[in-house]
Amino acid sequence: MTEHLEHLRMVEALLFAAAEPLDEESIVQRLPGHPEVGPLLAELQDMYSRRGVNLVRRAGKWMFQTAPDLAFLLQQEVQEERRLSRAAQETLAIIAYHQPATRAEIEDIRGVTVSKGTVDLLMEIGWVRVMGRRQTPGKPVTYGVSEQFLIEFGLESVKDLPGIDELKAAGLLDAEPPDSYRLLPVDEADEDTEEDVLLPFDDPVETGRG
Amino acid sequence: MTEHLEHLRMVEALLFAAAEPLDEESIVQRLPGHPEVGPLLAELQDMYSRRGVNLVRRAGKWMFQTAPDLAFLLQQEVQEERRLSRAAQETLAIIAYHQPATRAEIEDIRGVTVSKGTVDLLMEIGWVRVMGRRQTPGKPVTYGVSEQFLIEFGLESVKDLPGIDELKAAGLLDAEPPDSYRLLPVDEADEDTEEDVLLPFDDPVETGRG
Amino acid sequence: MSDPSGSIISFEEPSRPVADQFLLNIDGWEGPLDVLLMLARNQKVDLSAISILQLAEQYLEFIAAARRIRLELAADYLVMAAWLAYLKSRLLLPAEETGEEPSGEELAAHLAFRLRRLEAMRGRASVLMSRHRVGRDVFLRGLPEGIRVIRKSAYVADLYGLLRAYAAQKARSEGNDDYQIRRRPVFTMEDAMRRLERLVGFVPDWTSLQQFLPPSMTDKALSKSALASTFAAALEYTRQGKLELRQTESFGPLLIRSRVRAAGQDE
Repeated sequence: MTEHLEHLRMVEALLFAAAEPLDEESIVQRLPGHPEVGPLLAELQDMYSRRGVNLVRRAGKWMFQTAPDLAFLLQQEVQEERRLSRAAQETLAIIAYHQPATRAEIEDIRGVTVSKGTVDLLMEIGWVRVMGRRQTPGKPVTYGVSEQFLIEFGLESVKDLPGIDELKAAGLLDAEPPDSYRLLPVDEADEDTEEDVLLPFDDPVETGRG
Repeated sequence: MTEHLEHLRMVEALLFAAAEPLDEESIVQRLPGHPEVGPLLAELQDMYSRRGVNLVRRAGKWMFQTAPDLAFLLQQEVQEERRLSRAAQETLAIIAYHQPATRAEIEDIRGVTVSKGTVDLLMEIGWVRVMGRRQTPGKPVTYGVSEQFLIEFGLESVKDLPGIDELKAAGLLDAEPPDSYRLLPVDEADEDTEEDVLLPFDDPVETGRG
Repeated sequence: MSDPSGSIISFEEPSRPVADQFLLNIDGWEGPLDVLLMLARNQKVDLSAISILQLAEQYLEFIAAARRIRLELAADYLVMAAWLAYLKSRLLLPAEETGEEPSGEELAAHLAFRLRRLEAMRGRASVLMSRHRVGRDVFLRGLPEGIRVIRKSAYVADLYGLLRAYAAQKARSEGNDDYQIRRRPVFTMEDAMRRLERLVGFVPDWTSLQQFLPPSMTDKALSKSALASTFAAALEYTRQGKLELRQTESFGPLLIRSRVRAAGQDE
């Protein structure tokens, strides 16, 4: 009886570790004393039939396999929150403010080429839609924001978007240079970079606002 | 009760299916209702403790592996393992027990230069990783063992390294001998030379000669 | 003495078998500490009860034997030998009252500590290596189905971010005109060359470079610039052989003098 249990353990371990399904002959060959494995396999199959893992026979070979009813566990959908890139945010903002806007117009405003992927992404998210075609040479597609955009951003219509003056009043559009300029006031730079005085061409830019 | 059994099945299925050890949080996240998995794992561990496959905890994560006593059955498939040199074995042990350890500390313990290849080899195998930098002059890189090391060597964490508590208590994991360090245990030293307890040449070692 | 090529056995004294039996295999040693550990093990099983003095003697004997049969010994073996010879003298001589250096006992205790630590690590290494190892003794599932994670990205954005982006974009495209690059007051290299040139011939003695800066430099940045360009100019004239330049200490004053005058000759 103990030997029987030992054999069960062995078959279990062999099947677990095997990199491919095993036929009965290879199992027999590996077991000390080469016992008959048919009954062992049948017993294991029964034991595991109600478990999370089942012993199954496929094309005459044996293998462990996750119970079919639990397959859903093995797939997990993960929702990842991702922030829009700055390019995508700006493109979206320009489309909202200037719609209908062609790609060329967006590029003109941004001063940078707008990658196709950026507009595609915004359309895939569902915030941007094709509005029509501009009746100019080449008949370029024009883009606008979607209803979903308005809902998600809490707007009745794009007319509700604050104007330039309002942006200024809200402090969003002030004369502060954008971060990307990394400007330092000259006096501050002097204190920070005592050693760099020798390099006059490393001069920071002065803000010219009144 | 049925739900409990279902949860057991699910944990079983997840751990069987996973290509690598799973931490409890990942298991919880995948189970419907996110039940507490500690008791489920303990129950499964017990259930499988006498089987050909065991549920074990390694590096704080859970995995199934074949029972150690069945190694003989499975080893025939394994190709000859590359034997580590003694230098590499010692370096590995030193890194494991002294981590984070710098190369200089390893060399201090071994009393010999550690060839770059030795640490590189251990890193290539995946047992050793760079942990950070010591905040001392030169900011040397420190090494420690990897999760893979813990998994492959059957350890729950570095705290479970065999004998680590004794070594620590004996001061043998320190850089310097502890203050209380005495070359000779007091009782072995000559009783009439209290002053000279430390003197090694008082050692009655010659008496041990045959 | 002239022919030490006799076999190893020739110096094998029955009372001191320790050193010799290891010599045959000198390549097998992992450094001097390894040799010491083996000698110590031979002395006693319990490393806490070894005699360091005896160990030092055995090691020195080992080295001497190795040299007698002209074995090439790596430098660290010899360094250890020198250190042990020193240790031996410290242990044998009465302790001096210097107080500065560690006593012989302390040195011996430290060596014993290192030996025990090395032995402990060596023991742990073999314990580690004999553990049931995944892939060697125990095995993971050969056919894992794997757990698939399907990642879905949900983009988050809000009106505020949108407005900021638009404003930043506006500021960038329309605000450029507001920024001007300020011209910083600079005492140019050319200015410094010209200024120094007029003075170089008239510096008989070592004089601080500071003396040659243009006067009335109230602007801090401008005076730094002047120092830099004057220094560069001084280097240039030094290169041309018109000046000598020296600095007697780190961050000390830079001193110059005319080379022509100093040499007392003219070309």
